[in-house]
Order: sequence, then structure tokens, then C-alpha cells
Amino acid sequence: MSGTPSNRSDRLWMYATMVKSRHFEALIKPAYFEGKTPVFNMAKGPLPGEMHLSDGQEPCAVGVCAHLRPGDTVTATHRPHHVAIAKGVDLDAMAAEIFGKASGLSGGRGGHMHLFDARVNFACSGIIAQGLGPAVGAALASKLRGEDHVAVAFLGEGAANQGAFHEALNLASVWKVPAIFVIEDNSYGISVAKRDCTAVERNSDRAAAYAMPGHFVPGNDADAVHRVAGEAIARARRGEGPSLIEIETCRLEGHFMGDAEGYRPEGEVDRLKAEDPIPAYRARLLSEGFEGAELDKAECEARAAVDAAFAAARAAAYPQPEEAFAHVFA
Amino acid sequence: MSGTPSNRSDRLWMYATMVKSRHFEALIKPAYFEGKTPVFNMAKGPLPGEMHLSDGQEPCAVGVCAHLRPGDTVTATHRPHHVAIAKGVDLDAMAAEIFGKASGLSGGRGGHMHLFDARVNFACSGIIAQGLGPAVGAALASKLRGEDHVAVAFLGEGAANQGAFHEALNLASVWKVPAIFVIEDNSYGISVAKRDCTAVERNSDRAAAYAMPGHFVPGNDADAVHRVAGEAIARARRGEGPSLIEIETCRLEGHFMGDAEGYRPEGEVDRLKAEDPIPAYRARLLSEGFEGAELDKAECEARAAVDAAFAAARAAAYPQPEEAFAHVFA
Amino acid sequence: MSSPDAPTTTAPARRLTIARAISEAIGQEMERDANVLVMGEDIAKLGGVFGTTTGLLDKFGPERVRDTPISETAFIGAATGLAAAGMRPIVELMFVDFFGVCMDAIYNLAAKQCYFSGGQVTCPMVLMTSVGGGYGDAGQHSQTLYATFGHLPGLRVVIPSNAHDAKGLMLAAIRDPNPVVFMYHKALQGMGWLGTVQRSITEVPGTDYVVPLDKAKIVREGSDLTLVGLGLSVHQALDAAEKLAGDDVSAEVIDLVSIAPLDRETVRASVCKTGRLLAVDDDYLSYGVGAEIIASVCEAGITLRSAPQRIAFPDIPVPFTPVMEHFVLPNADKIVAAAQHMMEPSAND
Amino acid sequence: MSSPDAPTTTAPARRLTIARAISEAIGQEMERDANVLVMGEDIAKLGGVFGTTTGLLDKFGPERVRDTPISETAFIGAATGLAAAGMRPIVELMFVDFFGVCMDAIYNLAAKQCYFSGGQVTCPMVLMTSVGGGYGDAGQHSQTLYATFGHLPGLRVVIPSNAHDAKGLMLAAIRDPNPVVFMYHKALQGMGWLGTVQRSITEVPGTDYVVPLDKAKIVREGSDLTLVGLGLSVHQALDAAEKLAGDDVSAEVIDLVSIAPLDRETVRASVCKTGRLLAVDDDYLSYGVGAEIIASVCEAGITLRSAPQRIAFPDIPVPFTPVMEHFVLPNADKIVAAAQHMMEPSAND
Ligand SMILES: Cc1ncc(C[n+]2csc(CCOP(=O)(O)OP(=O)(O)O)c2C)c(N)n1
Ligand SMILES: Cc1ncc(C[n+]2csc(CCOP(=O)(O)OP(=O)(O)O)c2C)c(N)n1
Ligand SMILES: [Mg+2]
Ligand SMILES: [Mg+2]
Repeated sequence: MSGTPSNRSDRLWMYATMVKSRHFEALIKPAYFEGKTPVFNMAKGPLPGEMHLSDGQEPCAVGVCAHLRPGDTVTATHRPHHVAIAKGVDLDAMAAEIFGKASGLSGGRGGHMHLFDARVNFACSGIIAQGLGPAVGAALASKLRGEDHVAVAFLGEGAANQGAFHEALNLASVWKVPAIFVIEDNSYGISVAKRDCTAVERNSDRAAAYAMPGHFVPGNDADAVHRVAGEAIARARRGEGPSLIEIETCRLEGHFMGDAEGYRPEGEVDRLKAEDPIPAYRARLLSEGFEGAELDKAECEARAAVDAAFAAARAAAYPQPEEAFAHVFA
Repeated sequence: MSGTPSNRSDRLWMYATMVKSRHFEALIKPAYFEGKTPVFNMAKGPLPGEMHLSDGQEPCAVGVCAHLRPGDTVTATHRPHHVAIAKGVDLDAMAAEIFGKASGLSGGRGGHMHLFDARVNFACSGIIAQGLGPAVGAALASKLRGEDHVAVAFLGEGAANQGAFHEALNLASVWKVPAIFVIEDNSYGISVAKRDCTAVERNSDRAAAYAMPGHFVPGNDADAVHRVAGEAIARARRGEGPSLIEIETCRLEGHFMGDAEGYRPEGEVDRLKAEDPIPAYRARLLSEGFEGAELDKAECEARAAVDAAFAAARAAAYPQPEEAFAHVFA
Repeated sequence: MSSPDAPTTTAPARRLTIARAISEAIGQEMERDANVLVMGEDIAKLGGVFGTTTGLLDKFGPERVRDTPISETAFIGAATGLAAAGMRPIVELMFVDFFGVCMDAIYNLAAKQCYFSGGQVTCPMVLMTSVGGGYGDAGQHSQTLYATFGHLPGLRVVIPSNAHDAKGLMLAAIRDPNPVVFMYHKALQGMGWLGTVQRSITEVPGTDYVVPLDKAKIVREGSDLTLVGLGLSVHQALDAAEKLAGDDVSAEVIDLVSIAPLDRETVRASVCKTGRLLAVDDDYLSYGVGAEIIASVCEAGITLRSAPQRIAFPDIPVPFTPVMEHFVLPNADKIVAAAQHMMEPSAND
Repeated sequence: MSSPDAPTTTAPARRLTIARAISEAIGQEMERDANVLVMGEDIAKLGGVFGTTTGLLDKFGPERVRDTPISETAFIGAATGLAAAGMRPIVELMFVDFFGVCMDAIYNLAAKQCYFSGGQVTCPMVLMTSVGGGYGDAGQHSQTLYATFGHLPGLRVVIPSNAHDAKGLMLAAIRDPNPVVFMYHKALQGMGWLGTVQRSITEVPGTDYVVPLDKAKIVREGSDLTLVGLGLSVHQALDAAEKLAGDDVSAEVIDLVSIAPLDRETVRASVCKTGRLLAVDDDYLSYGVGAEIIASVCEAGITLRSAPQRIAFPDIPVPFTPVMEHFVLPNADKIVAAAQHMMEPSAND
């Protein structure tokens, strides 16, 4: 997460962070179903409400966030865990927030779709494409202050058909602010396939409509994302304006937990799982000279941090109910 | 206004219709200032409220509408007169509506920004880019019914930065409906110059973001518009999907009447008036073999129709005040 | 009030969820009227996130059952264009919370098309949308926003409290020549993955019938106090009335069914009889449904035996954590407590 | 309540329009606080369609005074990002009627940023917007939508009735750490091209001062009847009170100033004294401001001498033609008639 990292340390960090994110969600899965038996009811258990997992999309988060500093802003989506973790959101407070505890990032007011960590300028939201305008604003603040912070807005490929996408990209370009728009193309918006709702094959081609560079990153590959995002972010830091990146990725789970996924062609998930980017990345790192032991160590630390965060979150106290009335206004 | 007109009759019609529209607005001008003396107050006089004139933009309206039939739909903007007239909206009822009379298209409920004539499927509205979605819907209705009606949405170049533009064009393309989006680029959205708010030079280039043909028509030239629109509309009628057209035009008046136009570079209006498309078109027609007498006759008839409409509108009765409560619901 | 040209069906009444009732109504009307079509996010292949369109794609095909891009402004705008052209579109806004991205198409376009055109162009469309919280979905997926929609002219706004009404209201809504906002409450919807108030699952005739879009219903008679609710709060009021009966308080319960138009007469007549009014809803309190109910009664000069009261969601965003959310949500106990307070002699003027 | 670090200025009070008062407030605050910037359509070169930013571009340059594309969602969203980053953006939504294209950024983003973040991230922004009709601008340019904004939590909503308050409220709004919706009424704005109620043009100190964002004002004392208004309707109520005085009816007039928070105490205290309540506003009637005022008084159990009444814009789109528009708009005569009716012995319980 440093500004000009050596590629080796970034790669190790990316691997460990992908593992951390995956492990975070691995712990969410059973916890989410706790208390929802015998009849599944989203309202029940320690993790009520919708739960959107990012399994499979970790390369997008780490490839981009490897270039970011705490002073850079990230706005993420309803599917935020991997990005939040990669951006350095406090893991303990994040887990606690998702469990609705007083020690959560927002004292339990926001939950999984509204993770905010001001320390690292991270926010996310549940409305499609809502984070794009705020990213333009954060980028403008940086520019007006003569800083070299950038702002990155993550969005899904489905969100690229929302009006806010158009407006924000145009505005970012007209004002030449250091914003980067990162589309995680996981092929689906809930059940609707990209090809059934998007007029173009690649949203990166839409960058031309805003006179900004558009990059397509195939292969769900952290290194490829790292390269492309690095260029776009460096360009933004130099004051040369915004970029659009579309990353080919995949969602290994349902849209939210409990999704029956009937809209998927048969065998799709199996195929996707066979191409899981995390083991593939481990294999590549090993083949390119990393030691198994160092990967194991990084992996182990990552898991341990997550385990600790979950244990603490579970043990933490719920807020007082009356706390509902706090922080409506500053 | 026939389906496959001879070019000669279309050109005569386009000329006469441009004259009609210009004359319509020529009569509006003094009427608008009536009763607003000695101190100008928009609320007063026979024509209260905002008044957006289209002087200079007539080629856009006639070049497109020459290809349209009553069954085709047009949605226009806050600057609707030229398009309404070209689409064949009832001139008497339109004038009466603008004067707020009972015999107006909507009995005085809508006024200048809300002209509706169901007979020819014309509507307009005061919200930027609001007509685009409805045009997609009208086009879809035509497609579902196996008809060859098209729908044309007019918008300003400023409107092309509104989210609704993006959503509607994408939807039209995904559903391959017979919709044509026509941007009248008059260089300004109120006081804001296109170059100060639009990331690309030509909005027609944005068509690529929706995998549809994009056409740029320079020169504020009715014949050129006629040619390009003819292709796009014929394509749509054949079921080959939507198109985007941007027409270079100019606004000879202020954004609305009373606009001090301090945002214009000095001499701009004079320059634009020197290139007024109507006299230029007349000159071309004459040079290409039209008789002065036939142009005069068409012009004369056009003016007479407008004069009659205005006279009738002025003489018409106001609605009963209680009529305000009618037609909220069907 | 069943339609004359309805297909004669002898399908018996079955117990259905509101979700099933809605999808049945839409399907029956699509069979009857070729102009009806459905559009929205995840309404085709998935059958609607809240089950409102289950089975329709298979039956009617992708031309009439259309998944849309995540482009609410465009597809709701398109619905007004379809409606203007004589079609009868039903569009789904997945959560009412998303109204902010597309309200212009709803309130400035659909709602005013008839008026602006002086009646030339109507707008027969249904906008169906899910409302309500209580399941930990936080502040952008748990709102009801009843008053937001009720406040803006040109829209009819209905909220079914049970499956029988849901079907009849949906059939009425599709046939109405005006835009109808059809709000279904997630706590009543009967989805497998969400708890459901069992009383909302009712016998639903297989036949064609309509429930009027503009009439409130007295769902329990009483003499001491009128409880006014809609959607979920009708059930909370019924539960409260049951408990109050144990204390010898006889509560009348009104299901508003519609908030636009608001059936003020039914409410006023009831309060004339009982002399006490407690309005309950789960929308935000200020400028909300309860205020309108209280004002409608008080401006009519009805003599009250105690000050009218309201229970609503407080003026705060919906918090995620259940300990907070359930603390602030209306429920039967809060209704009972407020009602008992209103029955105390000191509460009476 | 002037700010300690305000530049000491000895500028005397002058009579200003609300437009001038607003632009002066913004300019002074931009001088005082480098974090303040203004964005919106036509607010730079043109100085704001309603004069709210006149002269600011020349003084502060294009970095801090930004014309935007017609992209309300993007620039209001950007304002929340700027605010989160510690800037103090002021954005203009040219007409409140346009809220439908950008309400998500306002009510789901700006209004909830503080809450969702548990107070970590504030949202110090001002959204200023013009409201009101009466000048023939028809149904998409004449609405007020007060209750629409008042209903949704997380926003402060103020409406000045005169230039003095406009300046003080704007200074308070910019300094407030929360999103403030600042609604200015076109009939009070003092634009050269629109008629203006002269009473809204007042002495305005050149100095730095704030008017509290949460306090209603009694602008005329009286004993028989309380007239509650905001923005334009304050002036109509004052005109009505003057006429009523001629009939020996002593009307107290309250200027709400803010509808969120709503200063219920001031209203209740007045009605306790007068025993009669007539609420007046020019927003749509149902689920409107008047309903909230009436409910707030009645639920408090205040003894009334006649049924509380409200005058508002009826539940119809705003018609274009003046004969219709002026027929349905509230005005002083309607207030007088309603007040007189309330004073009749038969109106009293
Ligand atoms: C404005 C809005 N419309 C609809 C939704 C409902 N919704 C939530 S996630 C989603 C799909 C998003 O797809 P995509 O952008 O591709 O992101 P992904 O879920 O694939 O990560 C939809 C439609 C929403 N939250 N906001
Ligand atoms: C959503 C919305 N935002 C802003 C406005 C105010 N407005 C009316 S016309 C206009 C400029 C439109 O520019 P353009 O689209 O180029 O059309 P033109 O006026 O040049 O014909 C603006 C900003 C509006 N009516 N609707
Ligand atoms: Mg996706
Ligand atoms: Mg323009």
C-alpha cells in the first residue's frame, strides 16, 4: 500500500490481501446462516440483512489499492469487503460493524453496505453508482488543495448503465480531476447478464465518450490490474485527469447470500471456481520465485488477523438501543 | 411530411415550415412584452412565464420532421415551437395554449413548455432530457405492435450531459427500438458553453458508447439534416435500431426572453444572424431552380396561418378557473 | 366488481402470499389484455427479487416480460411513453429507497402527463415497489416513503395489507387509466427468505376481481379508539387491538389501503364514533402519514375524547443493527402503550 | 451570535433583496473560509439564474465558483465528496422541481453520510434551490415541495421570508456541519424580471451575523388566532392579519423559518395563547406542511376554540394559465376568509 512499492512487495501484499479478504468472507458464510435455521429468514441471526460477497473479485481490489495511500479516497459498492480490506479499513471495526456492534466502524448504524473508515477515506453505499459523484468531489478537493491524492470509485458492470455513471465521468473529465473509475465486470447485475443490458461489449470503450483513457483488463489477474491501475493512478497524481478501467472478473457466489442462482448457465460456477484467481496467483508467484514459506507466512498472518477480528466482533457488545438517535446530525 | 417525399416538395415544405416557425416566434416577441411595461415582470401580460425561442434552430426541426408521419412520436424540449410546428401540431390550438386559453391544446394547463398534441404524437417538457425515456417507450410500443412508426427525441447539447441521456440511449440500443435521438447543438445551455461542460467536442461520438450510429451534421443546414435524418429514420423503420444525430445549429435569441446574454462573446449574435439559416436556404433554393414566386407563395401561406392562429388565440376565451381541477386524473 | 370481459375461471380460492397474489394478478391481466407488459430489474429470469413476476417470463416471453438495465430513469420514462401509446406497462422499482434516481420520471412525467395534455394523453401504468425494514437491511433498503409519494399529485398510491387485497388492487391498478404506485411491504410479502406476518397470507380467489383503489377498510370494529394503519402497521394495530380487548379497550382498526386518494370519510366516521385517534405507520414521522390523518380528522372539527396521537418511524435514517432498528420501529406493544395512555382519564379533555 | 473569527467590518445596513443578501453572505463566507466554494448551473458567468451568486466569479475565480454541466446527480454527489474531505460546498439546484433527477444524492447520500459513518464523516454542504410559482411558469417550474424535503431525515431545511434572515440563515447554513437545504421563494427573490413582495426587501447589516437554523419567529403578535406560514405565505399571512385587524380580529403570525427541525414549541405556545390555528403554505396540501403543523398542535392536547385549518396548494399539478394558477394559489384573501370563518361562534366547539 505504499506509493511507489517494489513490485515484489506489492505482489506479496496483493496475495496476502486477497487471502485475507477471502478468509473474511469464509468466516461470514457460516456466521450468516447462524440463527437462520430451520427456516431461512434474512432478518435473523448475528448477521441480518443482505450479504453480498466478493469471492472471486479480489484481484480488482488489490491490484488497484496496492497503489493507494490512506489519503486517497475510495468509494465502493454494496459488495465492498474486498475493496475495504485492500484499502486498509480497520479490520476489527469492520467486522464489528457487520455484526452490528458498538465497536463497529459506525457503531452498528451502517452495517455491511455502509462501511466508512475516515482514517483511510473509505466509504461504500447500497445505491448503484452512488459513489461516483463523491469520488469526483474528493478528487476535486485534492486538486483544489494542490495535493496529489486521488479518488477511486469502484462500480459493477451493471452500474455502468446508470445515469450517474455518465454524469460523473463527464464531470471528472471536464474538471480534469484525479479520479479513477474502476468497473468490476463480473458479468451479472443480480440475475441480468451484461450482454442483455449493456449496449457495448466493453465498458472501457465508453471512456471515449468522456475523452479519457479507457482500459480493459482481461483475465481477473491481479498483476494485470496492478499494471493498468498503476498507470492510471500515476497519471491522475500527475494532474493529467481521470481514467476508466474495466476489469474482467467473476463472482463465485450468488448475488447475495441465499441467491438460488437459477439464472446461471449450468456448470458456470464450477468453471469459474476452477479458475479461482487466488490459487492461480499463488501458483504464479511460486513459479516466479516466491518461496512457499513466505507465502504461507503472509497467508497465515492474514488469516490470523481476520480470525482475531471476528472473535473480537462476536465478543463485542451491542450498542444501547437509544444510540439509534445519535449522529443523525453532526 | 409524407413517408417517401420527392426531395423538391420536401425542400419547399422545409422552407415554408422554417418561415412559419420563425414567424410564429416573431409574433410571440412583441406579445410577450405586452403588459410587462414599465417594469419588466415575467408574471405579467398575455404570455407569462419563461419563453424559450428557437430562432436559428429551425433547420433541425424541419430536416428531421420532413420524414415523419402523424403516427411517429416526437418528444421535444423546453424550446419546442419549431419542432412542434414541423411535426404538424395544430397551430391554432398551440397558439391558444401559449396564451393560456380554453381552446389551447391542453386548455391552458400546460403552456409553452408543455405542448401536447396526441393527434400527431407530439409532447414536450421542461425538464432536461426528460423526453428521452418516453421516446424509447413509444418506439418500443411500435416495435411490439409490428408497426413501422419511429420515435424521435430532441434534446439540447447541454442535455447530453444528463444521466437520462445515457440510460435512454443504452436502453434503446439494447432493445433495438426505432428511436432517433437528435441533439440540437446551439453551443449553450443557458449561459454555459458546450466546451465548458462537455468532455467531447461532438456528442455524436458518444453514439459509440451505445453501439449505435452517430452522425454529426455541420452547418445548420436543413438539406444536410434532411439527408442524415432520412437515413437514420429509414434505418429505424427497417427495424435496425436507434441512431444519434448531433446538429450544429445556433440560437439567435437569448436562452429565454429577457436574457441579457452577457455570457456571449462580443459580436457573436451579429455573426450568427449574418448566417441566419432561413435566408441562406431561400438563396440556395433560388439558386437551385426554385421560383421566387413559389417560395413567396409558400411563405405567404405560412405567415397567414400563423397570423390567423395568433388572432384566434388572442380572441379566444380563458378557461373557467375551476377547470384547474380537471384532468389531474383520467 | 369483477370485470365483465374477464375469462370465466372456476379456480377456487387458495391461500396465497402477497407475492403470489401479485404475480397471479399480473399474469391473468396479461392473458386478458395484450397491452400489458412488465419491465424492471430482475423481473424476467429471476421472477422479481420479491416474487412479483414469478413465472411470467415462461408464460409470456421476453417481449412482454423485460429485464432492464439498472436504468430506472430510462425504463420508467419508457413506461410513460408506452402508456401514452396505449400500452399498459407495469414497472418495478426494486426498493422504494431507489426513488431518488428516477423520481423525475415518476412525479414530473408520469404523474403530470394527463394534466399537461389536458386529458389528451393518459398514463395507465403501474409502478410497483417494495417498502419497509425490520430485517437489518440498513438505511438505503428499509424505508417506506409513503408520504413522499402521497404528497405529489397525479399519482394513486396503494399499499395492500394482505394477499386478497393485493390481487384485487393489482388488477384495479393495471386497469386504471392513471399511474398507480403499488407499494408492497417486505414484511408481508411471503418470500421464503424473509419472515412474513402470517395474517397477510389469505384466501385468494382464482377469479378476476378488483379491490377499489380509493377505499379504506374497517378491518376490526370497535368503540373506544380508532387505530389507523396501512400495510404492515395494519397487522400491528390488529395485534394491539387484540391485546387491548383483554383490557376492555375496544379498538377499531382501519386499513387505509390507499393514501392517494386518502379516504378521509372512513377515518372521520370512525373517529366520530370512537372519539380517539391513533395513527400508526412505519414511514418517517414528520410530514408523514400520521400527520395527515390527524389533520384530516381535526380540521373537520370532530370532538375528541383525548388528544390524537401518532406512532411512526422517528426522523432518523434506518439503523442497521437490530438492537437499534427494532427499538425505533413501530410495533404492537408501542401501540398498546399509546392507546392505554389515551384511555387514561388524564388524557381526556 | 456572530462568529468570533469574522472579519470586523463596519459596513452599514442597506436595503437588499434576498438575492443580494444571499450572494453577499456567500461572498463574505468565501472570504473568511477558503474551504467554501460554489457549484451549479449558470452560477458562475451568469451569477445564478436567481442572482444567488452575482459577482462571485469575478471575486473568487473559476476554481471556487464553478459552472457545472446539467448533471445534478454528479455535482451534488461531488459536493458530498467535497464535504467529506472538509470543504464547504454550496450547490445550487436551479429549481426545486428538478429534485427528481438527483434526489438520491441529496436524501440517501448527503443526508445519511453522517449517520452511516457513525459521525466519522460529516456533510457540511448547502443546497440552495428556488421554489414557488405564481408567474405562469407551469407545473415543472412552480412547485415548492417543502414537505418532500422536510420529510426525509438528515437534512436541515430553511426558507427565508426576507433579506435579513436570508443572509443570516445562509451564513449559518454554510457553517453548519450538516447538509442544509436552503429554499428561496421566487416571489421574494427580488429579481429584476420577477415581481417581488416588497416586504421581503429589508435592511441587511453588512456585518457577519447568523440567524439560527432551528427557530421560528413570531413576526406579529396577536391574541385571537395563530397564522403559521413560511416563505411567501408569511407575507400573505401578514397582509391577512392587517385586514383582520380592521375586523377586530387579532392574528398572531409565525414565520416558521425552518421546517426541519420544526420549532413546534413556538407554534404550540402561540396556539395555547390564541386557541386557534390556521396554517398556510404553498406546497401541495396532502402530507404537507399544514398537516404537520396541525398534528403537532393537536397531539399536544392543546385546547382549541375552533377546528384547526390549513390553506395550501391543492393536490393538482400547477396549471400554466394565470386564471387557473391564481385561482388555486393561496393568498391573503383566502386566509382572511378562513380566519373569519374560524372566528364565527358556530366554528367553535
Ligand atoms: C439505483 C439502484 N438500482 C437498483 C439497485 C438494486 N441492485 C443492487 S445490486 C444490483 C446489481 C448491481 O450489479 P453490478 O453493478 O454489476 O454489481 P455487482 O452486484 O455485480 O457487484 C442491483 C440492481 C440498487 N441498489 N440501486
Ligand atoms: C434537470 C434539469 N436541470 C436544469 C434545468 C434548467 N435548464 C433549463 S434549459 C437549460 C439549458 C439546456 O441546455 P440545452 O440542453 O443545450 O438546450 P437549449 O436551451 O440550448 O435549447 C437548463 C439548465 C432543467 N430544466 N432541468
Ligand atoms: Mg456485476
Ligand atoms: Mg443548447
